[in-house]
Amino acid sequence: MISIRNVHKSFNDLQVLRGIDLEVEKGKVVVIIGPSGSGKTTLLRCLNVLEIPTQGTVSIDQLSLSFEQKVVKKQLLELRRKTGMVFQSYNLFPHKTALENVMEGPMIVKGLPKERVVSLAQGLLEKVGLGEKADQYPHQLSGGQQQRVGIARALAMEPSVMLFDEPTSALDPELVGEVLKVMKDLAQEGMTMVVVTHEMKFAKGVADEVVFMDQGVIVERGRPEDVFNQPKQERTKQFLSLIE
Amino acid sequence: MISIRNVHKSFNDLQVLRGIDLEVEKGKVVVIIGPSGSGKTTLLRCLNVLEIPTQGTVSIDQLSLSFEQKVVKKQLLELRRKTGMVFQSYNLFPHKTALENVMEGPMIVKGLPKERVVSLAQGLLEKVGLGEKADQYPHQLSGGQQQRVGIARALAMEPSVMLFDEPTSALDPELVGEVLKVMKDLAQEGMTMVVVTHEMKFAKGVADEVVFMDQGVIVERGRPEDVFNQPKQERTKQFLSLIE
Amino acid sequence: MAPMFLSNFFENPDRVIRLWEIAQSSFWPLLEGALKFSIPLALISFAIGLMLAVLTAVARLSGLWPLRLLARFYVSIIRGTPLLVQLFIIFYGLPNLGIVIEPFPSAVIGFSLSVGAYGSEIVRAAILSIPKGQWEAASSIGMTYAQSLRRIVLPQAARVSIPPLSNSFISLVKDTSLAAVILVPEMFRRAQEIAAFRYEHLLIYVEAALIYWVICMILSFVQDQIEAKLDRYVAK
Amino acid sequence: MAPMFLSNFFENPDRVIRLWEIAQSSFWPLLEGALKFSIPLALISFAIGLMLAVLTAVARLSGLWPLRLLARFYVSIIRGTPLLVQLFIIFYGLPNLGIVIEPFPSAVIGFSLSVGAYGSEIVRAAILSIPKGQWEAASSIGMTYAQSLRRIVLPQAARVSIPPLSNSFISLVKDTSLAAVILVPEMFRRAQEIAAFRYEHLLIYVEAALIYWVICMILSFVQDQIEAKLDRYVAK
Amino acid sequence: QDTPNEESTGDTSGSSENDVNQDISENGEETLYDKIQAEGKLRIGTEGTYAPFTFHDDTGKLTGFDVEIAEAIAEQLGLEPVFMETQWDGMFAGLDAQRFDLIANQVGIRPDRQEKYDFSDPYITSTAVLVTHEDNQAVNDFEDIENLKAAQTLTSNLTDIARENGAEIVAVEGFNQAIELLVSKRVDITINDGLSLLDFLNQRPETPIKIVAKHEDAAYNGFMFRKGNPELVEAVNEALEEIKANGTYLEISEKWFGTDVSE
Ligand SMILES: Nc1ncnc2c1ncn2[C@@H]1O[C@H](COP(=O)(O)OP(=O)(O)OP(=O)(O)O)[C@@H](O)[C@H]1O
Ligand SMILES: Nc1ncnc2c1ncn2[C@@H]1O[C@H](COP(=O)(O)OP(=O)(O)OP(=O)(O)O)[C@@H](O)[C@H]1O
Ligand SMILES: [Mg+2]
Ligand SMILES: [Mg+2]
Repeated sequence: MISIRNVHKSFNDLQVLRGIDLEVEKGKVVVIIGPSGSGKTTLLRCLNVLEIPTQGTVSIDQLSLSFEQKVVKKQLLELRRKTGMVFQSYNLFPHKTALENVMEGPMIVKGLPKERVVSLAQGLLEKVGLGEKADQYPHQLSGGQQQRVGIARALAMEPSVMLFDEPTSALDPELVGEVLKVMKDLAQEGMTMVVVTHEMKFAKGVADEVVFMDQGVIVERGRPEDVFNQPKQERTKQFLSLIE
Repeated sequence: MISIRNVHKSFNDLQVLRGIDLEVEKGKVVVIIGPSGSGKTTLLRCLNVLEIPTQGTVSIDQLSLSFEQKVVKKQLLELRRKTGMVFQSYNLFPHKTALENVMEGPMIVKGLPKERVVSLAQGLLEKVGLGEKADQYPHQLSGGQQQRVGIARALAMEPSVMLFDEPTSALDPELVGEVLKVMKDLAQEGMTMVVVTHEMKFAKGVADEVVFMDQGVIVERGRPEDVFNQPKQERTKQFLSLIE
Repeated sequence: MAPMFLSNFFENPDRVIRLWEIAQSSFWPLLEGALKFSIPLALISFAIGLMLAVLTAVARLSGLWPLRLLARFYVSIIRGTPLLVQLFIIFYGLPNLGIVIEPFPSAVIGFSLSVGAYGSEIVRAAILSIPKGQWEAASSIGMTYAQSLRRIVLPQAARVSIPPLSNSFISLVKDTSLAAVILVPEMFRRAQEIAAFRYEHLLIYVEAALIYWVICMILSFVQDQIEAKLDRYVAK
Repeated sequence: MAPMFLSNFFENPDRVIRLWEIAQSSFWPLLEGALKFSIPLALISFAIGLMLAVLTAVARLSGLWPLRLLARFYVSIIRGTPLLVQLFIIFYGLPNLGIVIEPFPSAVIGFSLSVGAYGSEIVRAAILSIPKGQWEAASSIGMTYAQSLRRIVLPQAARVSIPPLSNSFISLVKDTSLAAVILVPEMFRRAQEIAAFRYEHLLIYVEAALIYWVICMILSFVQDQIEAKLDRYVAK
Repeated sequence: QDTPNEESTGDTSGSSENDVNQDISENGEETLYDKIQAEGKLRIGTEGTYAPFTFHDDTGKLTGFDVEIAEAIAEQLGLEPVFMETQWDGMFAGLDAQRFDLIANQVGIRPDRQEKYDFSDPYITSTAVLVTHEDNQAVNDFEDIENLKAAQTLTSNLTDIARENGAEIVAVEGFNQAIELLVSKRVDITINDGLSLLDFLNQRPETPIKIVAKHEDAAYNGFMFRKGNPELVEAVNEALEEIKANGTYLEISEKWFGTDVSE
């Protein structure tokens, strides 16, 4: 369903991704872990082509883009619209209410009529447990609430895959749970998800596959119980000991 | 050694601290936990009088300040100089190198001669494992390194007590360890410390006492094994279940 | 040589009375100059200039280097040379090329170009001050560059740029006095006319300055209102 | 009527040659006016004005309301009234009170007050833009308010305020042309003098504008250098 | 208050794509004067801030000696006078840029100006007076001003007189500035137009200045034109003759100065 082949990404001289291959089947949850600077965020950003890979192929559903030659802008947009992204720092639009944040995509990008979008957005806010907060501005919400609005905003575009980049690491510890719960529910509903996170409990409980990245390559991958309990690679062991 | 009696603090109408009593003996480590907004940061800031309590008494060593009446600025400064503060967001001075950050206090506040301060600062940087990084600017250091410079900067003033406000919660997970190690070493050397943190392992391993705060009061306190394993209060139980 | 009051009041009460009369009789003509010319000129030029400013700022940030270069050149020329000379060129220079523009439109052109250049730097800085995450969030829900700019970035940049822009506007109100040189009878020109007849330059200039001051205070007040309104979505 | 070249060169080569001669012969006097008066005036006023600006900004942020009010009033008056009128009052008004100041010092006073007022808003904004954490970190190592300000906040605020301050400086260079009205023989005054004898106002004003432009470009270049230097402690 | 500034509808560009500075083409088809006649409007540049020659009165109306003479001439020519007001430098630039057809602003007829511009016959003779501060006892005549500071506008016969007598020139932009400098004792003297000084002292009798001497040489002021329009100059000269002959001139002269200022 999602397939990345031999993706490379450099910034000037810095090679950040050095040949990544990854398949994610429909309805599966993949968790990516790895030290800071290993390229996790960059990989997610290549998946939704916020960053254009220097080399390689990215396919989602039927649409496949090869980055060996220059790509057409329109195709980029098309690929991007198949993904929904949730950011570490929420990145809500501060000048719009929770409801308007969720409405923005369907209304402006898809051009759906306003009434339909309002009920769609209201529904999504209820789904993430924030039906009451529709008219609040982001600064009036707690971090966990903001992040849940962020999830609703991404869902509003009905993406084929949801990408999460450390969605809970900016949150106060007692707020982490409410966001993870929404993500768990999504996974149970069959959403395809790629999640960068250091929440081990989530990874162990929800992930179908765990991928450990370091220095721009995938060092180890497998079922969560295997990777966490019997890591094969030295680097994986070392990393797991640091974060436990 | 340190003693807080009946400390209240309000911001306009908002009562943030509602009668806090706390004693910390010389060489002991107290860990404060509690949900976001419970007043942990405010308590620390009252201890080093960055925030002036609306009511109550704060004593460190022989110096005791009562906030029933207006206090003299000079006494505030004196009390403050007995404490060293380490911030969640490091707050290094970005226009000064690591060494200069550490030198600033002894040189400007204490007025010590430059040569002596250089060697003092260099020694402290070595103590936190950053002897090599003396001439780097903060933006050239990782988060963990910045936080260690922050600790060295506070130590340079030779405080009677060190205050830590979530010193690792802005750090990438694999960098948390290096900061906790420096703090553990300090505790072993007999430094008096008050630490707000959610790092359970640190609390369990290092703390002499754990204090659980909620809504501006101390709900429960005791030895770490007691508070974590057999909390007496319902609120404590609930909070511990959220962050585990 | 006006504020003789201080030293001369007791020696020369007649003169003080005369000055007071002059100040009174010149008040309405000055105010009329302000209301009919200075303020409309400032308002119109600012509105046009602001559009120019946004266009120029976007051009400066665009990926096309000829556009960037053009915008840069425009800003450099306008900011690098005195407004008075620019007005001179538009009004007295362009006719040499067969382009003859009336005084008021000439002034509008000159002031708009000026606001456009100075304003573009303000708008550009404001756009750059919006966190990259906002662009990314907009892109991530599928918005194009233009959509992100219009719906997400510019509205936030507007809030940031109000204080410096209102500075520019206040400067503009005072700069309209330069329009006298190209035959626009704005307030300062009126002051000169009255002063020439009454021979009380300082008195009348001070009076004009006070009127400018009141206008600027009103503008500052309006600015505060707008800021407060836009602050509704920002934490206190 | 200068840029006749375009339409008239073939019809009227004599006139073009005459214009060229005038342009040449006026270049040195203009440059002299710039080097001996405009630029020194701008530099001295800016230096003094900057000190005033910092003092005023600190006063605006101080806990003492009379100080705040005074600073506010000063800024409001200076920003609310035209610089020309201010110069007029200093030079032609103060003698009524027995205070007679020479042209150049009068100009320095006028421009410094102006830089001080506009600059104070810039410096104030820059100080406010420094994160509260910096103040707290400084306090936490025992620094007093004054020490925190001098050692920690102002150095960082300096970096933030360079772009807007250099804008002010560039404006100041052009505004020195107003000193003509109080007899300072700066560049624009020279241009007027030459034009008055040669009757080629547009030509000579354009020439003066080009010199201003070159000066401003040099200043912008210097600004870039300073910014780059101060950026050494900021992430790229 | 209705200074007819905005009425300058004369778009001269229509007939002159190429020959910008010359109002007659080589073939001598249509002269500036023809054009003026066709439009019926005479566009006159003036400062509007130089009493009593060209200034705004209590009601805000543009008036003064030069203004009324120009009006009388326009009437004589069957044209509607359109006054356009600007500063001294703008006046010259405006004439060059064909925004006006002539300037009526007490412009002295001087050889250096005649190199670039044409003048009408003089319509006023002005006399120079030497003015000092009341307290000044040292200056009694033109020979006393050597090495003294004289406030003078940049180009005028008055400045020449000051210079010839060895004064140090402090250049000012106008009459009023010269008086201000004199009163604040920043300069020692000014040599200025006798008529405007009389008007000033009439308005501000308490001003601490005094006239100490009159210059015997008279200076002539005329209307100023772009070069190359002999027909217009000729027509204005004829009209000037005419209003002198029919008494209009004398009437205006006496209204403003109580005497005939043509000689
Ligand atoms: N736009 C960019 N320009 C230059 N270098 C970049 C850019 N984005 C990322 N990098 C570099 O690429 C490397 C990988 O960054 P990336 O953000 O993908 O790491 P990460 O695994 O997400 O780390 P973290 O856990 O800290 O978020 C880092 O060295 C980073 O400095
Ligand atoms: N300067 C201030 N002005 C007004 N209210 C404040 C101020 N500082 C703190 N508060 C309020 O006081 C309450 C307690 O804040 P405090 O920062 O002490 O909580 P905390 O326990 O440190 O929380 P966290 O875990 O999020 O850091 C919060 O409701 C906060 O909004
Ligand atoms: Mg990342
Ligand atoms: Mg806190």
